[in-house]
Amino acid sequence: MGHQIKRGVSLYSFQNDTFLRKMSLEDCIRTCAEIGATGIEVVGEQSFTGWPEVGMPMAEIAHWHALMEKYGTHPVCHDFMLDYKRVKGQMMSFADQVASVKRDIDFGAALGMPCIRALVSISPEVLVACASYAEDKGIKILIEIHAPLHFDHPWIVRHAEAYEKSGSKALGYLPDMGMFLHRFPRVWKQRFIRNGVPQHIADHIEKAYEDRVLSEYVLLDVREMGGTGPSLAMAETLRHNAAFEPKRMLEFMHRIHNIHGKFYEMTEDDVEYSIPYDEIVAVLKQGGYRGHICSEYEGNRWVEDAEEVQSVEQVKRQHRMLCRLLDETMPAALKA
Amino acid sequence: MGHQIKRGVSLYSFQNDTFLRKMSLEDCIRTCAEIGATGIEVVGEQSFTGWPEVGMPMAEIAHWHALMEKYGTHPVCHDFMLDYKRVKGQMMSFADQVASVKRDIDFGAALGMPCIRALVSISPEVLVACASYAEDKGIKILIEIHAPLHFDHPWIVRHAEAYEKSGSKALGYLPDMGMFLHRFPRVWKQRFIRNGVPQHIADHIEKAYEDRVLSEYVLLDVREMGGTGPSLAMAETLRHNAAFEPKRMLEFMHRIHNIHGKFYEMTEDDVEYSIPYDEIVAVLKQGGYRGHICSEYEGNRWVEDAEEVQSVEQVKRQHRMLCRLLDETMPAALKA
Amino acid sequence: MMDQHMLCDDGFENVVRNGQTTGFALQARLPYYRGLGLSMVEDIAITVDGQAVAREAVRLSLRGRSWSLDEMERCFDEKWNFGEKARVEVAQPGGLTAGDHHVDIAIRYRVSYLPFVPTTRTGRPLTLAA
Amino acid sequence: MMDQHMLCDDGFENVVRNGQTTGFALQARLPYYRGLGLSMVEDIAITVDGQAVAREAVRLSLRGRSWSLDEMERCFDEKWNFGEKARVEVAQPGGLTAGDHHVDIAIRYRVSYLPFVPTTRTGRPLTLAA
Ligand SMILES: [Mn+2]
Ligand SMILES: [Mn+2]
Repeated sequence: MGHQIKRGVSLYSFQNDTFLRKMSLEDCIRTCAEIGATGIEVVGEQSFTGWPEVGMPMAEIAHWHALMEKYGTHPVCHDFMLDYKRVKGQMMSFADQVASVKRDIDFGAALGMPCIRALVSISPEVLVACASYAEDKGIKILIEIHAPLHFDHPWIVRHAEAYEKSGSKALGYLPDMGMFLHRFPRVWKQRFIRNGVPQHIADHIEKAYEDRVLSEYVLLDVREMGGTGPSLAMAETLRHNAAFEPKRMLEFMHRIHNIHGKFYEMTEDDVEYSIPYDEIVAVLKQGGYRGHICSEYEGNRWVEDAEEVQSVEQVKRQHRMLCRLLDETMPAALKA
Repeated sequence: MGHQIKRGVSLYSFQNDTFLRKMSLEDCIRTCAEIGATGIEVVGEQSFTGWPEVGMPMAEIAHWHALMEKYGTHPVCHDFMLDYKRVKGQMMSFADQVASVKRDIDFGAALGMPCIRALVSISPEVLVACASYAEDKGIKILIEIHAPLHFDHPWIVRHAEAYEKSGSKALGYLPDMGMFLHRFPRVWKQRFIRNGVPQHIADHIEKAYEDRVLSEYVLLDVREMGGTGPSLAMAETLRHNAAFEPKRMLEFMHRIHNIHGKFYEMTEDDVEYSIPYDEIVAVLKQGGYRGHICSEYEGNRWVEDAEEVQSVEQVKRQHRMLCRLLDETMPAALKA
Repeated sequence: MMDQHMLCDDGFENVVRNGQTTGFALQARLPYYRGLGLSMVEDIAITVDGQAVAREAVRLSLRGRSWSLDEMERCFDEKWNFGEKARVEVAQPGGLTAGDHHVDIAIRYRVSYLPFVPTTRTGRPLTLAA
Repeated sequence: MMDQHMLCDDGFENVVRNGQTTGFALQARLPYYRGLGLSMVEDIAITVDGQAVAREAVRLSLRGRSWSLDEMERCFDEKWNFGEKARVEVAQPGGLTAGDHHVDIAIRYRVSYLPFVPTTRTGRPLTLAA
C-alpha cells in the first residue's frame, strides 16, 4: 500500500543524555540522520537556552540551521509551552496568552518549522486568535491530543468545534500515540514494584487494565487488598486509562499534521510492548496521512532509577519497527 | 422527517412516590397511559417484591399483565442488577453470574419484556454466554452505556468487540442520555450549595464544566480556593465529565434497542436544563432509531432534601417536550 | 437518597416480653432505589440520645422472621424490599423512658456495581409511646 | 524525573568572603525535561545531616547573577535552563566541617499545565573539600 508517511525524532527522546551533556545537539541530529529519521522535532525550552524568558538565542538558531544543512535533516515541529501561571497565584490574561503564542510562532518560524505543538491545556480561543498570524508565517499550530484526553473527550470536542468554525487551516492536531496504550507498560509496573507495590497488587492492576475495567473499581479493589501509597498511585494511573482506538483518528485526519510516536519500551524484537503500532500505522495509511511520525521516548523516566537510560538504542529499535511497518529499506545504521 | 420513535417511562421516575406508597403500580401505569407513554420499563427489584432472592412473585406478575391489558400499555424493559458481590468479600463465579443473568432473562420473559437492561459493570463474557438463551426466549440483553462511560471508553469498546464477534443479535446497547450532559445541572449545583459549597466555588465549577475543563485542573483550582469536603465532592463530579456527543450513537445504532431518557430538571418551559434533547432526537431520527425513549427522572435525589419531589409533573413536562420533538399530537392529559 | 425516610415515625416503642421490658424497637426503611438481599446489608448502627448501641444488640425483622446483624449477612433467601418497613429491635434491659429521644441511624450496604460501600445516615427526635 | 541528578558531586564547598566562612554552597540541576523561568521555581529546601536550612538562608545563582528564593519568584527575565548547573548558596556562619555530609534537596516548581505542584527530592552523602 503506497503512503507518504515520513520518519522523524523528537529530541525529547534523548533528554537524559542531553541533560547530562553526554550528547550535544549535533550528536542528536547526527544520530537521527544516520537512522534515516530526517524530520527533527524539538521542545524549544529543552534544546535552546533562554527561550522565551531571555529572548531568542540567535547563535543557537544559526547553529541549528547549519546542522540541518550538514546532516540533510529538516525541521518538523517546535513544541511550545505557554506558561500561563508564570506569576504565582495568577492566571495570565487572554491578551498576554495570545501574545505569548505569537512569540512561539515567531520562534518556530525562525527555526524553519512548519508546525508548532500546543499543549492540550491551552484554550481553543487563544489558538483561534493566533490562527491568521500563524497562517502569515506559514506555521500550523497543532494541539497535542494526549492521554488522558482523546478525540472524543468534551475538551477536545470543544477544540474541534472552534477550529471548524474558524475556517483556518493553520489549526490542527498532533495526536500522541500514548492514548492508544493497549497494555499496561512493563516498565511502569516494574517501577511501581520498586516503589513498594506488592507483586499481587501490581498483577491485579495490570490485569484490570488489560480488561479495561473502570478505574474507580480498581481503586476499590486495591483498597480492599490493603494497598497503600504506591499501590493507590499505580491504580490511579488507570484514571487516565488510555486504551482508545486508533481508528478514531480517521475522522480528524484532515487536520492531523504531525504525530508523536510515544513509546515506553521497545523490546529486543523491535516491538513496542504496550502500544499497537501495527494497528496505528495501518490506520494512518488508510487515512492517507502525509506527515511524520516523530519518536518520543518516554520510558526514560520509568527506568532511570534502576539502570542507565538507553535512549539511542530505544530510538533505533523504534525506527527498525517503523521501517518494517512503512515498507522502507533499512539504513545501514539500523541493521543489527 | 418520518420516524418510528416511541415514548415510554421507566417507573424508576416515580420512585419517591412508590417508596412511600403514595403511588401504586396501577397509579404509575395509569399515569403513563394518560400521557400517551405506552411503553413501560421497570427496575424489577423496585417494582416487584422478593425478586430474585425469594423467587418470582407470580401474583404480582399476573397483576402486571392485567394492568397492561387494562391501560393499553406494553412492556419494554426489565432493568436487572446481577449482585455479584452477594457474598461479602467474594466475587460471584462466572458460572453463577451466567446462571443469574439467565434467571433475569426468565423474569423478563415472564413480564413480556422484549429487552432486559444489564448494568455496565457486567463483563462482556457473561453476556455473550447468555446470548443464545436470550435469543430462545425472544429477549435482547442491552448493556446500559452510562456516564462516566461512553461509546468510546475502552470498557465499552471491549463490549462492542465481543458482541460483534459473537454474531448474536440478542446483545445490544441501552444508552443513558445522562452521558450527553452539556451543562452542569442546576439542581446539582443548588444541592451542593445547600451541602456547604461556597457560592463562588460552585460558580467556578459550573463554569469549568461549561468550558469542558479536564477535572484534574478543576480539583486543583478548588483546592487553591480553599475548598473542602463538599466543594471537592462537587468538583469530583467532573471526573465523570459526561458532555459527550450524541452523534457518537450513530455508529452503534444497529444494536441500540432502548434509550433511557435520563433527566434532572425539566423547566417550566418543558426543556431539560442540562441535556440537549433537541440534538439527541435529531440524531435518533437520523439513525432511524425505532425503539422507545423511556423517561428516567433522576432529579429526585438532588431535590428531596429541600422540597417534595414532583415526579409526575416532571415526567409530564418531559413528555410535552418529547411530543414536540417527535411531532406527536399532545394527549389531553399533557395539555396545560 | 431517601435519607430522611429511613426512620419511620411509627413503631418507636419499648419491647416487653413476659412482662419484662427487654429493649426498644423502631421501624426503618432501606435508603435505596430498590430492595437488597439481606446478605448485602452490612450494618445498621443505632444511636439514641448520643449513646451508640452495640452491634450485637441489634436485630432486624421482616414479615415474622428475624436476624441478628451477623446472621443477616449470611442470609441469601430473603430481601429487604424497596420501601418496606423493617422492625429494628435493640436489646436493652429496661428499654427507654417514655417521651422524646434523639435517634440516629446509619445503614451500610454493599452494592455490587458501586465503587464504594455507601453508608447513609439520618437522625431526628422520635417520641416513644408511654 | 532526573531525581538523582539534581545534586551534583562537584561544587560542594564552604563559602569564604573577606577571610570569613559565611556559609556553604552546592551545585544543583532542575529536575525537569525543560528549563523554567525563575518565577516558577517556588522553593529549594536544603537539609544537611538532618538539619533543615531556613528558606531565607538560601540563594540561587546562575551565570553571575543571584537571587534569594523570594526574589527568584519575582524574576521574569531569567531562566534555569535544562540541565544547567546552578550554584545554591546557604548562609551559615562557619560553614560546614570538611568531609562527608548527608545532603537532601527538595525543589518545588510550578508547571502551568500540571494539575498539581510537584516537589522532587533526592539526597546522598557529599564530600566537602577541606
Ligand atoms: Mn507527546
Ligand atoms: Mn439509566
